[in-house]
Amino acid sequence: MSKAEAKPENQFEPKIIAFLCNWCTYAGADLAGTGRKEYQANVRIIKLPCTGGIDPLFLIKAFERGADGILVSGCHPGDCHYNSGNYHARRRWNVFRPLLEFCGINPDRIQFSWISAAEGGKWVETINGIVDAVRELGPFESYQKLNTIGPETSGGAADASSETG
Amino acid sequence: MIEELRKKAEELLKNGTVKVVFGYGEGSVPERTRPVFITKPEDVNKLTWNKYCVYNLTTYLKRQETRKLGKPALILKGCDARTIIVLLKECQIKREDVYIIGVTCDGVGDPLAEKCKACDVHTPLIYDDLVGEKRENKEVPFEERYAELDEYEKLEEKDKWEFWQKQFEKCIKCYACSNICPLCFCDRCIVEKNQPQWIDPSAHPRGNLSWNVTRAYHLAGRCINCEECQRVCPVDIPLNLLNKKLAKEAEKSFDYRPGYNIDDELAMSTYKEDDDEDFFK
Amino acid sequence: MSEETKKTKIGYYPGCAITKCSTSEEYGTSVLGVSRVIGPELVEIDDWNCCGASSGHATNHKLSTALSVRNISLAEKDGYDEVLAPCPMCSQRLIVSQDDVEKDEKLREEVEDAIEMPISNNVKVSNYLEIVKNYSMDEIAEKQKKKPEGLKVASYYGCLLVRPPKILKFDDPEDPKTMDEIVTAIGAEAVDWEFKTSCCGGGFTLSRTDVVVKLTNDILEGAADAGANAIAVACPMCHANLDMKQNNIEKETGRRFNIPIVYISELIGLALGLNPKDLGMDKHFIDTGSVINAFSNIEK
Amino acid sequence: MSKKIGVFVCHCGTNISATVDVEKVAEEAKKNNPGVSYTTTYKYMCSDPGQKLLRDKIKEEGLDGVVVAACSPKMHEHTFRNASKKAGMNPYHVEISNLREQCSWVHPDKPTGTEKSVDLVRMMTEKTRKDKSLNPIKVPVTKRALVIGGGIAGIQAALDIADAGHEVIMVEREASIGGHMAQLSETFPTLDCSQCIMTPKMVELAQNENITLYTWSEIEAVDGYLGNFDVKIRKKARSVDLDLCTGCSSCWQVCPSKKIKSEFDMGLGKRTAIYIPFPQAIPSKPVLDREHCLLFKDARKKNIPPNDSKVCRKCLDICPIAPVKAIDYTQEDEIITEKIGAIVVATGYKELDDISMYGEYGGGKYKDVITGLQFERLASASGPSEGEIQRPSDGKVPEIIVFIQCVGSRDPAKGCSYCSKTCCMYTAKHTMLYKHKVHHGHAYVFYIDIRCPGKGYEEFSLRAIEEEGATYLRGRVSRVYKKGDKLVVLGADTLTGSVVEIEADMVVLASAMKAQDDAEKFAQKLSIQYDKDKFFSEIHPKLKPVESSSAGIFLAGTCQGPKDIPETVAQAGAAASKVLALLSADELEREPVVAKVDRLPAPIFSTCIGCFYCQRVCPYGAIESEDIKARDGSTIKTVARVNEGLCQGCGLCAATCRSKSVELAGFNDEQVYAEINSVEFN
Repeated sequence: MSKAEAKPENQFEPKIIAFLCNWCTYAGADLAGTGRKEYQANVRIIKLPCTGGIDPLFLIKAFERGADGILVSGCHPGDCHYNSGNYHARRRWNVFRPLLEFCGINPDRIQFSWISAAEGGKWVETINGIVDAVRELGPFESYQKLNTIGPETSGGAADASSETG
Repeated sequence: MIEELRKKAEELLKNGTVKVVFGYGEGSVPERTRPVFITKPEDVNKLTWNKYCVYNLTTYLKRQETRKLGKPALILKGCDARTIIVLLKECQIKREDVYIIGVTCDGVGDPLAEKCKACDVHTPLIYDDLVGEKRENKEVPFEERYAELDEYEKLEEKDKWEFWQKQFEKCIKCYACSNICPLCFCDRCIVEKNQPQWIDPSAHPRGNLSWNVTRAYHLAGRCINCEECQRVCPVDIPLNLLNKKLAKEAEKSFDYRPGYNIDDELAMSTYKEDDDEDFFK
Repeated sequence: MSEETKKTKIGYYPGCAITKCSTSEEYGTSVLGVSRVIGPELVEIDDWNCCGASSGHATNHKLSTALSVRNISLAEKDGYDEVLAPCPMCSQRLIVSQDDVEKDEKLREEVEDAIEMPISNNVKVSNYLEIVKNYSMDEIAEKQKKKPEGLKVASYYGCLLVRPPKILKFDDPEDPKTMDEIVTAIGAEAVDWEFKTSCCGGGFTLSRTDVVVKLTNDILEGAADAGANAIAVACPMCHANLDMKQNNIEKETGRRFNIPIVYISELIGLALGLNPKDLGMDKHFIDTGSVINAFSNIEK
Repeated sequence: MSKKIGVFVCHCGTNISATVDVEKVAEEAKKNNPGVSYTTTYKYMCSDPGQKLLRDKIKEEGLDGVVVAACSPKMHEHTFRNASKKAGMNPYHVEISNLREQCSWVHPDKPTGTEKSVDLVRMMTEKTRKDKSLNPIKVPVTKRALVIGGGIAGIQAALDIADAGHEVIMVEREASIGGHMAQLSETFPTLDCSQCIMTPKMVELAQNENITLYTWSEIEAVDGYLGNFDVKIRKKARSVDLDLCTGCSSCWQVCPSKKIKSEFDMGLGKRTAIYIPFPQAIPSKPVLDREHCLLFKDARKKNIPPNDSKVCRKCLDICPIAPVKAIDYTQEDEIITEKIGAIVVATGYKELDDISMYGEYGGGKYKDVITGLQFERLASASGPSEGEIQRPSDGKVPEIIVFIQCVGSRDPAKGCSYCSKTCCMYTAKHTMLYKHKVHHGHAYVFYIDIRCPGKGYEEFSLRAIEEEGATYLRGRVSRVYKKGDKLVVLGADTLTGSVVEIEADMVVLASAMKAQDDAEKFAQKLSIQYDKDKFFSEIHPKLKPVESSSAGIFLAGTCQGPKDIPETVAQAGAAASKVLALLSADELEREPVVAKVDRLPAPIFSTCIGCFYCQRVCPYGAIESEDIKARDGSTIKTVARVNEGLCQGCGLCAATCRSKSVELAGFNDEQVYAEINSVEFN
């Protein structure tokens, strides 16, 4: 089935940023490609060596920039290339996720998964799942609106890092 | 008790055990106290102790100007003394470099401070000397300790968002919260890092959210609930709610409470293979 | 009531086997008789019911759990934080049920609905050996009036006191020692033997007599070979099998053991100088005279 | 100055270009992006002409950053980085946009795929802008190996490395090398005598000029990293000067303490206080057991130096060496330091000896309930009974013998769920050895499964049953108890559904291989990981079976998990070959993807505040503490520092650091920030 063909007019297309570990989930996404498994095109991948290297600031920044949803995915527990990176990551999300939820951010906008290098199928399901879920929630306007209200700033996030010459 | 404190301070200064005593002195009005730094034995009469001694004096351990005074003795309540355990674990002080005059405490503030309502450290867990009659540190049930959060946790997602936006909107990025916090001891706060600028330093709603969330997150598994950040906030953002929420999650998920046991691994620098992962897909 | 004795007031759960006018009445009588001398004070739980053993837990888990737990909730309502169930079938059922409801939130809710009382896990259920060991060892030494001469006792624990070990957490499940310590404390010799926790055949006493005869024969033989002249028990079921089956064994094998089977509470009672009749020692199949006569007054 | 970035979009034949408009991708890459100074598309970027194109354009256009939009970086990142290097550009300025696996193969709709591709290229362009030049880390290599443990694994590894011409230092904590294999009687499935094949290897090792042997020595500390370890070795006081001693045996013959349980004979035989563990010991020179020696006992009691005690000096008196005797009561532990390039850990196992945890089997209670290794000693011609199977209690030859398998293994109730792997085979061997020695005897074996995964193993097991007449009963034993001088074994035969009762003379527990008692502490000393059963962990169970979690430290033999002799020898050979590969180079090159804690000019020195969370989370022990000193030598502040030799580049430290004072090269803060920031949202 081709999602693209079934796409209704003016359907909201959420932007999802996925933070993946190099060894498991990134390779799993590659495997989905090798297997020509079709999935929705809303995801943009940022590759890091390990989920343990993902600072929660990355996620805040992604929302700030306008992401509608975020996926964090790495090796299954016990399979971490660096032995314990994903365990430490899991600790972080154990406190960070409830904090965001407490501040009124829908937990479905920020999802976590373990996807191994062999789970191309699971990658496809996960992406379709989060895209559908976030599409259901609609654009993350409340956060995106923060960019436009309040006093104008000299160095907005959008151009904070771009060099001009 | 005040006499006992003064005597102790005098003794420590006289015999050279410490160079300075961090304590509480009388404030401009009777309902206030202020921190005092006694360096001469003859000044010990400036020390006082009453229910208005709400501050956590351990914050002066991170400041250059007070550090310069030499080895301190600190007058610490049970809650404040928890900070010491965290600071020791995080290599910010050495045990032999501080002298702790623990005071037993039945609660401070008028009305009683929120932090005192579910206190289980009436007698400090770590001290060199104890002033005041020893109290039993009765365990307070989990639910009771975090009862303050209930009404906020119950809010609808939309209402939560609105509540916090209204709060964060007020933030003027004065950083009093992190200045007063004894555990915000970085030389360069993340908000001061400008290459890249993760957190917008201007008082803009976008950066305000990032700042307040990050400040709280950086205290996860560390905050000892002294409520100082909230007390000093000039625009009355209930910051401690965020800290408390994280403390609750850390305790629920990792069975960890900072500042209770020097032998416990710091929650955010360790893991268990069977840590909760229900939220993983 | 002094502060100290108040502390050691314990809810007493007799259960069907040892309550008044039941088959093993002498166990209950001796337990209560002994406690009147050396404490702790035992007060029968008001309105207690079946513990849910036998047919109960073999057929309906929820029912048996509810039956069990109700007794504990009653005890808590009466203000006890510890309950003695001298019959190990009862103590085991009560403890296992406590464990079941602790581990199964749904079951807990169902049971709470059924018994119409809240369940808390604050009540500790103890068997008789625990109670003696935890509360009365010093008192025994203090109030002992008689001492046995030449009495060699094999302490027989059976299965229910120690199993399942993960839940009961009582003594070493392979080589328990508590009863031996009590036996030694009253001055008898605790023989080292091999069958402390072997099965006596339990509930098969009527349906599979052949099996029970074999099993009890092994136990009696083990005790006899180890030189015991009495076997101490703390379970009505063990007592019944060992005491009653000696005649059957003689018919099958021709060997007559004639070993008296006594409750540990009866032994303590004798040591305290209580009247054997009051301890129910005339109610046994195998004559207990040799045990009674082994005790004589301590010369002071 | 802004970078000049070139974007090369690959068609991958039609793999990409069929569903992605590559021309548009190239065009968009340039649009509104002043940094991109050159774009092109090409049929196959990874082909030789494709790589040439890349090289040429880097030179012609003066590019200092490259984005190749092609297949997964796992395929050709290396290829394109190499090509750039050849063109004189630092290879770490090359980034790959994964258009094939992430777009063209999974999004058949061309506009959709193209739009996403444009995004992906922009993300990588922004990252490339922030790329920094990195240079491979070069680590010099000390060409000397350390082998810890002198059992068959250690001996094999040491010989393999030494034969290739490298120096080897072997450290063995017992008085002799040989390990458990020297204790075995015969070996399965060939039944050849263990000592006959083991002792020549021990001699070979002792005579190898490349090998330095330290027996009665232990590892005190291991510092440093791959290629450059500093190893402290504690040479325990032996009370015997190995250079002087000739091993003449006079001393242990006169020693009056003759009733000490022999460890080598698993407590079944006796030894003296000054002793060699077994006749073929290497070195065949004694050690004085100070715990049991009368002289030392007396000295301890009186609290005087041992040399002042006069209770017994027989060994010293009889020592024929002159003018200086070989025995020295005043000897003390000595710590030596060796520089080492690579380490083989071959510390072996310990047999489950606390069989009292199996009270139901009479373990620890009855003398005639023994362990597998004890049976080995009974069956060994050099053992305490000279090879005759005798009951320890009364020396009677057992006529009925019961073997119980899976003792301390496959038993989650006792906290040991793993299979000890060798017990099925050694029990089959035991039944045969028994049958060969006691012809009229009968052996019973209680088993859960018979596991024979090895060449000739299945046949060997069947031989035990079919030819040698052992009765195998599938079921567990519930109890062993004493009846007269017999041991009654109660068990179940689950295949016939019946209860079995055997009156045996002796019971042998097939006790499991366990990790050494101090495995945990030892692992921490070496910063290697261990599993739930305290066996050391290999870094990948399939593809890196001899590598520990620390680079340069390899595992051999049963310290990594239960295994038999052939498997141990094979693993030792594998570990040796890994060591040889390391020692073959003068310098090691490592990917520069490592973390770094910032350093700044005074008075800040570093933004690191020294909370050492990074040290706590680092899986490799790569974070050290550094004192920043003032001129007068006083410490200004203590901060973290990354040891590049140990860092594996996971970035855990960077994400843990609250002040972001640690960054990971190749994935530094600015790079990640640029990537996040460059995602275009509408």
